[in-house]
Amino acid sequence: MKREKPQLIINGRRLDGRAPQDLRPIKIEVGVLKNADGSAIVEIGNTKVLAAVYGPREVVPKHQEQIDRAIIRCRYRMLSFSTPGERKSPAPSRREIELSKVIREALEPAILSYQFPRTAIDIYVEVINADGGTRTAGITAASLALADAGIPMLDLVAAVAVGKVNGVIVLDLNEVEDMYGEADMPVAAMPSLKRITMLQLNGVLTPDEFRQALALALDGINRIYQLQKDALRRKYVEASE
Amino acid sequence: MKREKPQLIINGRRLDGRAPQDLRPIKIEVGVLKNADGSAIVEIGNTKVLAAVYGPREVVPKHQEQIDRAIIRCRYRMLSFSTPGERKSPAPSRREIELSKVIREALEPAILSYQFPRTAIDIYVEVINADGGTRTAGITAASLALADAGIPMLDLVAAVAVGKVNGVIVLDLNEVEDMYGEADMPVAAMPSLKRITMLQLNGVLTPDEFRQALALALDGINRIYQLQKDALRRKYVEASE
Amino acid sequence: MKREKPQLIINGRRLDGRAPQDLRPIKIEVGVLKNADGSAIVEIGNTKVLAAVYGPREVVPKHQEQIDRAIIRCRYRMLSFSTPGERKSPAPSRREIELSKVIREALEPAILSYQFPRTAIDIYVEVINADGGTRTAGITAASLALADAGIPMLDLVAAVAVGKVNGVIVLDLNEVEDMYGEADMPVAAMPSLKRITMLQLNGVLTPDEFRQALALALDGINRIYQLQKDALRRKYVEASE
Amino acid sequence: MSVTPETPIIPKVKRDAILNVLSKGFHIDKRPLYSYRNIEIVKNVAPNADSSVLVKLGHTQVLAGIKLEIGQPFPDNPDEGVLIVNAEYVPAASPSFEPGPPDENAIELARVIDRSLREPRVVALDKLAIIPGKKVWVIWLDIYILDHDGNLVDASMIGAMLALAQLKLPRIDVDPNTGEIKIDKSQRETPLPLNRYVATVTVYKIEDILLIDPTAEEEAMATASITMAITEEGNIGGIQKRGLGYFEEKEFDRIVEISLSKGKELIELIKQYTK
Amino acid sequence: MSVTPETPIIPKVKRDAILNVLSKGFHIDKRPLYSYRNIEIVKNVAPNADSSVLVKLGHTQVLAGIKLEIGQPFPDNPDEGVLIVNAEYVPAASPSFEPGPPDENAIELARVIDRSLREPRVVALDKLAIIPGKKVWVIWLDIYILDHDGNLVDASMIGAMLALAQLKLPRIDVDPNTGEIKIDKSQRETPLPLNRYVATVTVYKIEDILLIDPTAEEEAMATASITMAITEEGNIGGIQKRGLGYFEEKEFDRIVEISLSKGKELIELIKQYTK
Amino acid sequence: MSVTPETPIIPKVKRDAILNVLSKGFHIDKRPLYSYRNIEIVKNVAPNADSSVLVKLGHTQVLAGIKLEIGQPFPDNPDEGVLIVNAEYVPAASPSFEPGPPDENAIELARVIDRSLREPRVVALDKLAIIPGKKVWVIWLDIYILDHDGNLVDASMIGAMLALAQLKLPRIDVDPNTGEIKIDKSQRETPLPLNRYVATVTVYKIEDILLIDPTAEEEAMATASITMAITEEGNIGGIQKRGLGYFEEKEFDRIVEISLSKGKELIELIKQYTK
Repeated sequence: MKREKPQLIINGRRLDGRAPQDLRPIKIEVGVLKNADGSAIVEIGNTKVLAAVYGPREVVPKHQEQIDRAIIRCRYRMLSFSTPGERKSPAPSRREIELSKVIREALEPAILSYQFPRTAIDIYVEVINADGGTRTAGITAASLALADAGIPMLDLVAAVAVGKVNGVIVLDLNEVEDMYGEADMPVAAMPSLKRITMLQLNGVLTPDEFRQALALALDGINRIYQLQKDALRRKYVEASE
Repeated sequence: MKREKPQLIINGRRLDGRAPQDLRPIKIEVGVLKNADGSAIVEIGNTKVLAAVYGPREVVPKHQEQIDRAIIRCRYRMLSFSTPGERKSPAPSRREIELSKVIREALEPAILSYQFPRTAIDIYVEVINADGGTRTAGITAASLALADAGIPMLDLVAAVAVGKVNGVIVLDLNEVEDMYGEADMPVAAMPSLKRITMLQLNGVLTPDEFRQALALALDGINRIYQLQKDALRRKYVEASE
Repeated sequence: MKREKPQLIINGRRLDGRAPQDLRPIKIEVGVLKNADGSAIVEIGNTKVLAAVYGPREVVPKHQEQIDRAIIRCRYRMLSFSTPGERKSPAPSRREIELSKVIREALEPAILSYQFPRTAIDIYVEVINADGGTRTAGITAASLALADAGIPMLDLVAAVAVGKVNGVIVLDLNEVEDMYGEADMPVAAMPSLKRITMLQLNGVLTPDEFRQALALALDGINRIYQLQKDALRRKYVEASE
Repeated sequence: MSVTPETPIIPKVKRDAILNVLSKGFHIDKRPLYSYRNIEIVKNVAPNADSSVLVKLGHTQVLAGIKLEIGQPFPDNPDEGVLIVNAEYVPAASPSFEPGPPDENAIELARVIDRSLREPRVVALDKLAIIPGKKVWVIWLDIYILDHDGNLVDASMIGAMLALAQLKLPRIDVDPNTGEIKIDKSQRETPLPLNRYVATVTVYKIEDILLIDPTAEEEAMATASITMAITEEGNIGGIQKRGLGYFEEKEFDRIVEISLSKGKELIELIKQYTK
Repeated sequence: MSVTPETPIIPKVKRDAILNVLSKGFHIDKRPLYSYRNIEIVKNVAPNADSSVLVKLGHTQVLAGIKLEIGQPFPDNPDEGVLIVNAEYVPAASPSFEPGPPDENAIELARVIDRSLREPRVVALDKLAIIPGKKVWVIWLDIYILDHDGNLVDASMIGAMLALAQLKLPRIDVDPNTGEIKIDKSQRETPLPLNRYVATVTVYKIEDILLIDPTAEEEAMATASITMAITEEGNIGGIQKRGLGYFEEKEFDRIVEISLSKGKELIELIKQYTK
Repeated sequence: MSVTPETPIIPKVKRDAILNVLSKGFHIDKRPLYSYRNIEIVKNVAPNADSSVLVKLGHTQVLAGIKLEIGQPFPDNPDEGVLIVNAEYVPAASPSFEPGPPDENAIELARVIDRSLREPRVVALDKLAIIPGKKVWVIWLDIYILDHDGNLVDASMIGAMLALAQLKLPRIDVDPNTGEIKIDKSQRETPLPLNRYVATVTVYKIEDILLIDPTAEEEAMATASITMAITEEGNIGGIQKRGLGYFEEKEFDRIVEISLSKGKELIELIKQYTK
């Protein structure tokens, strides 16, 4: 977090006009690619993330295979022009390597991997435009792409970040709030099972603020969950028309 | 192509004294290495290229194997001191990666790959000195190395570049003509079958110029083809003496 | 070797007070890691090297396997903060790649590799602090780690460098003597069999100086050999107490 | 090493069916052999890019985006801006694409697009010097193949051309004292100076049949292809033959004819979308 | 690609035995579930480092070392020093670690340590500028896992914290004419300026049991873990959930409680060793 | 990781036959054990190099070439030029060589050549400063093994030595105002200043037999080798033992004797070719 903190909340409103507990506008589309077994695009504010899933399929290289379960492979990646500022180098950054793991581990608890021994389920998360919340949008999109691919899951996984900005706990940080805020806490959960599958905190919170932030995140996750289900229903209805 | 175009043709003659339709002096030697199954050196003007072939041999790594044919593997590479100017970094450049593919695809149509299932034929093209036309000299040399290795082919492949220099269509560009000319068009063909296996154009030609250039290239290819056959005959005769 | 040679021997004594034929103080500990099959730390002066051994174990990747013997795999590496001056990049340097080979070849003649076909014996040499003689300390430590792992050997391998400093042949060069001396000659041997398994020379010696240096090295190696045996005995006694 | 790719296995029944349709002059989706699929353009898909466009050519999807930076010119062209083209086959785009740095196919694609822009001088690089010899505009053009249903080069070239044509240069201020240059991306006025439009037309060969814009299924049956970059003026600004097969000398008249006519068509289309 | 790791196979008998002990409130080595193993600290193990420390947490061994250099600040923080954290799982440390560049586990470890230092502003980076905007202290903190017997994050954080707390800045002389800066490492006076101490506490979950500081054997049975960085002041300065499993919402009160109390304990310990 | 190489399989009949010949004091090609094969030198094979030479030692072929650049000196030797030696085993040279960056064998070869040149100060690097402390000659010496029929080190060293001895420095002009240095490669006058000539002699051990210059077939039977760099003055300027085997203490008198005598021979030969 940087030192110079611009005023990000004025008269109880954030710079983009939202109240602290508001999500940004969300647009979800499922089944956007022809070749992938499953795919989805999630837009939340100016953040736009594409997720694609292949599998269960044969494991290459073979030595990665596990005899009792499907392996999950996941890559999170930012396209070179997706970020503000200079062109991002296409070489995987340490951040991208970490987030690929974090996203995989956010999804693993939901996937019924033991139904598909000796196979791989590949998840590709491509960030098309980054304006805060790309990992959480990526998880939300990837879980839909898994559903679109027909992979059995205990529940969808939905995700959103909460944070602390000018001393206020707020939902769904955008890039400016993430950069100049005091804390950023991305959370993922299987909403109907109340299981938290991802939790990170960058920044400092008191124990009380942490509890408050976690509650707000779960509330936001429930709202996103409804949109996920709508999007799947929409695709199903369209397909069966 | 650069903007400052020096006068490259004066009184119908090129800077090295050639007429537009002239090839540079060519020297071909077949069977120049002990270990390789086949090898050849082609010198054309100051360009000097060594090609070596191993195979058909076992495929390592095994997963590259194809059950119904031999795979062709090809690497085109410039030695670090082969170019004018600074030392060339030994890391494969994007140009070298592209040309490895282009040379492979120039040779593939000639090789009877289906006679050797589950094997590999490896072609190494090493540019010792680069003065224009290294890819075409590489194809000419590689096709001889394949013949020297006893790999059955429909025909030899011979190659040469044509181009446009000071508005004139010329055969067999050297480095200066390539650098300052208006267009450079390398062509490879199986001469006796009139099949074109490689064609690239860097630069701009009118449709008429293109047809004229292609005809001149095929004429040059036929002349090189004769020299290839002479070189093979020479080696065969020497060997049987 | 650098040109400015400071006075390194004054009144027959080296800068650290040693006579030419003196070793630095040596501390050896065997069995310092829980997970490794064998391990040892060797300190000689301010040089400190950790060696760990795993094996004989299954060979991954499988294609490295040899049907009639164990393969030895060895990596010599300097930790990023182990050297004087700037932080060492963690990418393997050409020096580290060479020394990994040199250390492996110093140990190979002692290991009864043919008793364990189709397996691998892995040796990791980690330089914790570098003050001259890291490769020789690494060999001394690795041979103890092999013994600690129960790998059968013809003999232990012990190693030390000799050199020429201000015209004098000296034993066990430290960093300053290595840097400013006229020659540095690391030697490894199986002491009881009088077999020399490693020999390098950086610098210039007359044939006579070479013979003198080699003799001094073998003398030092014998002294280190006694310390190796003591350390093993100590561990064995402690373990059986 | 460049390695012979695995040949996709096409069942004989299907192969014969496709050949049958093609021999009647139609694609398997009923288009005539020399007509492109429906082209859909979505502009500004990545607002953080200086220019971006999504091209859908049938089910093929290509995302082209540009980042502008200020950098140094190449020493041999000190007074010109710099254009750098990269391409990547995103693993989402096909079950056969793998994650990792661009392979030879992606590198070849990028280099063919690069030459098709560079040789006919599409971008007026000579107008992109800021401080001649020292500071120039650097255009990073990145092409991502998102969904592969055939004919990637032509789709990529449409994306590249549109991304360039849409690009507006941001305002820059050169501090006269320090010489430092600041970009103000909130202000964009000047369109990128272009000399001409170019399109590529790739002619594929399946058995003896020449055709354009195949689907992935058709493309898998092609033995070779030839890409021609066609300029507004009707010239050929670049050629690349690809594939394990060959072309016969006599086929070139037809190839040039098709390329010139379809190239003109594509350029018209690109110009319409540019407005 | 991040790939599901191989699950270590634990025989059912052993598994049951461990669960039985854990369910009674004890680790397999008889400690209570919420107590750390014995911690041993060896200072200055690598004299060529500017600071170094070996941490033994039970049989887990971690070596942390620092190299100081003078370098350029990051453009967005021109007046601050630079802290760079790297971690490596040395192949000596476990039969399952392989030589090579840091994998995702090592990268995640380094980034968790980095954030646990950076977000609570442990190091007063604002006091590490030498020539503001141009020359600052660069702290390279490297963490090597030498022996893996569980709970690597907490052990690494103790090592990182101690290596920083022990570090004394060498004297520097700035040549007023050339502006060149010379470091005189023989003279060390000023301790590195720190704002506060921080420790991480990692809570692991085995079936429904929460515990800290597992051995490698226990850790292999955990489905998930959550690391909290705890500051001197009792705040949470970073969180990272890891593993294939999940936590339930209701478990968090307990996790926070454990982390705060054990974090305080560890900070006391670190402070003692710093004296 | 350095890994035990695969041992080439030599049929027992052949092995016995070779041993039989060797034990009589001859190579399989009928030379005495301590004589080199025929050496053929082709100069200036790569005119774009600043110096190049092809060395044929029997069927072994090594191509050595030099590129000169102007660059910065090493900080610890500000007044000296820079010599950088690289080596590559071209995959054309042997069925067992693979394409890719230099492996440990190529790196060791390059480093042995480098030390054999550097330690006896073959090149007078102190005469290669252009602007002391700032600009010096950088000599890139690249060695390519084109055909491997044994004894690569000695062949490479002959190539390295000849490439250096043939090299003429191009004229340079230092612009007094800008300080820019221009190389005029069309004008070459000054030979590279050398202090002395050096050759390496590699003694191989097959069973108990010592020999030099083996063919690849013989070399595959050697358990160890020792390379000694011999200077004009008869000193030893570098040593490297290689291979899975060992030497006995008592063998060294003989090894030194052979190396001194054959080294002298090779230096004579190199000098002849230099004229």
